[in-house]
Amino acid sequence: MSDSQAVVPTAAHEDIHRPALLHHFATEEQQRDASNLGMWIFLATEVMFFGGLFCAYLIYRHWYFGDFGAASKSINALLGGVNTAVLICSSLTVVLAIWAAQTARRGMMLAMLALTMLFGLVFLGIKGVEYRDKFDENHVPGASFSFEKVPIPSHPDQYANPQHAQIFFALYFIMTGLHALHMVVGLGIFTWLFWMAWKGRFTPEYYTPLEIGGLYWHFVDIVWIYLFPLLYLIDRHP
Amino acid sequence: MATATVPAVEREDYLNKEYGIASWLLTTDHKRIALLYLISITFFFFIGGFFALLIRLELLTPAGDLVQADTYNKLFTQHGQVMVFFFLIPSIPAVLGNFLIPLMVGAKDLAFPRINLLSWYLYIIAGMMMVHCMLTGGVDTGWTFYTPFSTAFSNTKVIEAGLAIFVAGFSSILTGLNFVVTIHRMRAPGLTWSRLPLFVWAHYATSIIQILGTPVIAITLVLVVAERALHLGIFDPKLGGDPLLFQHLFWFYSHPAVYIMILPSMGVVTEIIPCFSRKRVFGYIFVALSSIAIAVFGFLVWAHHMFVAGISVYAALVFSILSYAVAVPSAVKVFNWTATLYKGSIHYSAPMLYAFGFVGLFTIGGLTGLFLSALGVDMHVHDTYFVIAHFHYIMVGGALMGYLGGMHFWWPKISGRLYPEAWARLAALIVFIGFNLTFFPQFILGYVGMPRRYYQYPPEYQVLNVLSTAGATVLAVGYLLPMIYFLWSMRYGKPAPDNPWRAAGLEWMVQSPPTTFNFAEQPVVTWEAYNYDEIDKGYKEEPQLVG
Amino acid sequence: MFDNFPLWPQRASSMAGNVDALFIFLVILSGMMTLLIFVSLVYFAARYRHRKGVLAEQIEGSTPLELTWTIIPFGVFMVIFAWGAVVYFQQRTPPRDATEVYVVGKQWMWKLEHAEGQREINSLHVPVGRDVKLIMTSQDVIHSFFVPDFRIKQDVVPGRYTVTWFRATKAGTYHLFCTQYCGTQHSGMIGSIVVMEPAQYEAWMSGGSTGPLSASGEKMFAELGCATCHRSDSQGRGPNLQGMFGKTVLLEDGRLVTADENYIRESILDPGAKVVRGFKPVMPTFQGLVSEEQLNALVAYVKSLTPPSAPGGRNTAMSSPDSTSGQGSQVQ
Amino acid sequence: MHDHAKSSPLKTYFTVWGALLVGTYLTYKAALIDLGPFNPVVALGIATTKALLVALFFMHLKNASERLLKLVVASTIFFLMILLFLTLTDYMSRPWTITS
Repeated sequence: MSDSQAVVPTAAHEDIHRPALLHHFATEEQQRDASNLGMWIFLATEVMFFGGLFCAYLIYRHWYFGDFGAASKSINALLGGVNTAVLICSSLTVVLAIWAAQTARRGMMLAMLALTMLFGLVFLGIKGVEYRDKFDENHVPGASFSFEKVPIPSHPDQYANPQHAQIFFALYFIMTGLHALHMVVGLGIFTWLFWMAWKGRFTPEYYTPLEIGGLYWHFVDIVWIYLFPLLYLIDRHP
Repeated sequence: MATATVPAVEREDYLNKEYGIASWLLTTDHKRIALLYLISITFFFFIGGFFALLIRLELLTPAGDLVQADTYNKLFTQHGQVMVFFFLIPSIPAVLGNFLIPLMVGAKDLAFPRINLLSWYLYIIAGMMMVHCMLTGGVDTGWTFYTPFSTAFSNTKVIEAGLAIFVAGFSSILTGLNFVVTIHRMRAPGLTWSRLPLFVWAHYATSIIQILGTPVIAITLVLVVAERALHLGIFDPKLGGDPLLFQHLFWFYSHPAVYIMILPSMGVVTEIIPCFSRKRVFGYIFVALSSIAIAVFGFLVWAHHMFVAGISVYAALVFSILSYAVAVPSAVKVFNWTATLYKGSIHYSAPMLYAFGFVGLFTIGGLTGLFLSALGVDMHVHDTYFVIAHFHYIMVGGALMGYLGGMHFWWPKISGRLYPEAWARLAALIVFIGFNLTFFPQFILGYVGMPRRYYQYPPEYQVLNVLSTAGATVLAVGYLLPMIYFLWSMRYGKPAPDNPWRAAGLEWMVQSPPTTFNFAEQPVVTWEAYNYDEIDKGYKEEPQLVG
Repeated sequence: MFDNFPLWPQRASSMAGNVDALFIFLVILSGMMTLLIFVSLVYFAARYRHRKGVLAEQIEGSTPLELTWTIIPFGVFMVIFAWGAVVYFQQRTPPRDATEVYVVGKQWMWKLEHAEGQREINSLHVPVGRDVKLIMTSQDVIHSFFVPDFRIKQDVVPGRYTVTWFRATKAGTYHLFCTQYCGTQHSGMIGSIVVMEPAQYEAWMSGGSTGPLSASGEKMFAELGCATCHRSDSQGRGPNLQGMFGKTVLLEDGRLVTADENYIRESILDPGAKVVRGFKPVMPTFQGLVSEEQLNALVAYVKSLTPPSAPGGRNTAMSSPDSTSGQGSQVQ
Repeated sequence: MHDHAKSSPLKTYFTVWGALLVGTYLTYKAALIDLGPFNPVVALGIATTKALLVALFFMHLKNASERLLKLVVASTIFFLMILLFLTLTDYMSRPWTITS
């Protein structure tokens, strides 16, 4: 296994002023590698966190495929698609912000961070519209849930079982809801990053927080890349 | 006796560097955080132990006479929840691991000291939620939260308990994350993977489970809470959900969680046995890799908790055969520990007695696991006292024995004081006897048919239950003793030399107790792990251990 | 040993010996292993205790030894696995002609109904030597049906049937326990299995029946209007149910399913889920309209429908001439 | 992980961005065609490709100087698959569902 071990600090090291270096690390390199690995491992945790939901989804989609199709068809796939594109654009602005930090383009870095947050807000806005539609249609699981006489896409002569459709919507709301929660957390992180960038904390030598925050943002993007076809596009074909 | 001269002038160390509440509650020193954990898990251990005693007292007679049925149900539920989530899972990793891993790898601290503190605060928040839940009515679902009982039928505080465990889970995840990054990134120069103490290997394996398993129980509990609050149908058969899906997701974490409890204990024992045998550990690489193998295989066996739950016969076969796969590395460890003793120079110091106890009890616990993964026998003993006995042999006989052994072994390093050796040996003996008296009768009780979680039982099971309750009383004494003499030693104990056992490992090369940043200068490792031959040759006089 | 100090459960079913044999094998095996480890620990600890001037002899390890104690245990484990699997298989495959008893668990009692119509609460009367198949479901939480002296246990899950079986070999009264925690009175959800000599059993059976379960099922079948579509010819809007039970059914979407108790149950409660090929999904759901007991009666009725050509009428368990033989006899 | 890859990361970033948008469009279009059992296969195939693109190029996994990060990712996927597939061994081999 290849990892970096601590390096014995030399006198030369000690002389350099290193504002971002925490006391218990020997070098910036070590500190940066540690943060990077820490984030990746945290993302591993996140994968398993969503993994439990994907597992439940898989089982019930297998059992209640027709009902899932009917329920999925009632969600606005266009909005979902647009949201996918919005998140992809935000991922691009994140890498551009990091590139700007690497190449000392402060203005561009600030602009890209702001754009990322803007895309994030647009995503949440569209999500809100979707949720409102579902609320209006009484598709929110619970006491007022109603999914009567909705035909199954592949068997139009059959109606979906409302209970099974409710399981779909429960998974839909929990999965997209947790994803949206991650977006909100991401927006918080990026607000902080923007503030750090504004104060000039990032240099071509030190932009670790930007990288770490970026990893998180991209991960949230990847989750959505799977959620989109799994939730919006079941049994869509005519 | 005098292995090292203890300086007359008090040295600065992590304990006396600063005083005051804030210097503890806002500390990022891994050693102070370890002590914060020590105090908090000890608190929960005695709560859980108190519940256990009430359970045993209730079972003294066949009739339900001491407490109400509902109270009894809450007692065993919260005994399980407190002991599993608030004592055993954090015990060795968060106390000994936290204290020792940076020392063992030659680092000044864990990779993320502030996250380490955050993890303790999450634990405390979760613990307070749990205590609040207990004080305001408690929860009666069994620690397993099986649906649909937990989601639709129990009228106790399931949501609060679920959220408490959810939060505690994140504490555990962050500890594991911190360990993995520390072990990968912070090792001293020269400290290659093949020179790493096996304690560190064991914690690395534990961390893998914490990182990859815990999030699954977290999301499962979110689903249980949502199901209970909103009746979504995901786990409710009345609404088309499958209660077995809950069991799959629950055990995906909760089986590997057993290895979160036992692996660190194995790590402790692997430090103690070479030290008191004055020998290199037998088959270093096999012991190291068996830790990883246990962590990985541990994820493949969860549905052996569901053989009679209604899974398909095919799935039962798959999970039964995989369960035996995880038994192999456990057996390898036991054989290697035993072989390490061969031709050693064995000292019967208190930590070693705990280690002997561990190996013996873990052997019995592990072997009875073979009974439970044999489909035909599990059909009979599943959910009986046989299972209770089996997992207490692993978790109490194994994990807790290792924890106590580790506490004794490293207490001089942690506190800078020596505990009274004679008392410690006595306590080890009492624990061993009390434990066996408590839990061995339960194997028989299980095979003759007494189901678990029974508040009253047919009279023919009484004699075995009385034996068990008697043992529990002895066991309680065995657990109280170390707490008393550890506390006593903090004030009256003899000051500990830096290396009272002449043990190998970087943690013994720093002063006792260590300074805040552990090492004055970056250590460089040029020796193999457990180089007891070199250590003992290095001493001119007869190797003499304290105690 | 003593009445209040049993060391071994009674061996009162055909399965008990099989489970005990494996258990005893495991006790001996693990006893030997425990002994080996304990004796080595004690011997090494005594033989190699610290002596002045004697240093430990360093041994780094031995790969052949490591391989030995990896491979041999693995081999032994595979034997245990295979043996355990065989016993499990026997327990999971009830003999075809077993007498059927429908079990419904609820907080906190067992409701049992014989195919012949006798209903019991918290007790089950069975004759010695007859295969009894239990078709079980729960109307609230998960329970578990456990008879220690028979060595059988099976969780009883709401929303579906689980099945277990036994053949009692000794007259007597045996504990029936619920072993899946189910709430306040979990430990009160106990009952007894009364095993009687066949003659006594016949005497017991002759009283108190309201007619076979399948007959009440037939009545419901008519009352609920099932017969208008499920006709005994090929003209109905629903499939002809005669002789359907146990057959493989081709579904509308091309899947094949076995028409077992769970399939009948699902088809009554969620008719659209698995529609037989050639039929339209026109059947309404009976979810919420039938209780678990009524559902059992309907299932028993559908099962009793043999093809018209077969002589002997309804194949209730009562009329099967020799229900102790068949598949069960191989389990000795 | 510095320098050599730095010649024109912008070009890579924009190419990947374009590919991701095209992938999204293809996912949508493919869902409208009846491919039988291959609909979910295609959808997940495209999603996985997109996820890989993000991980390799945006999250710089491709340039990561060491194999450790790749090992973290691979083992995470491995354990996720264990969760999904071992659960499926039960569900795919039992014919019944839940009805009450």
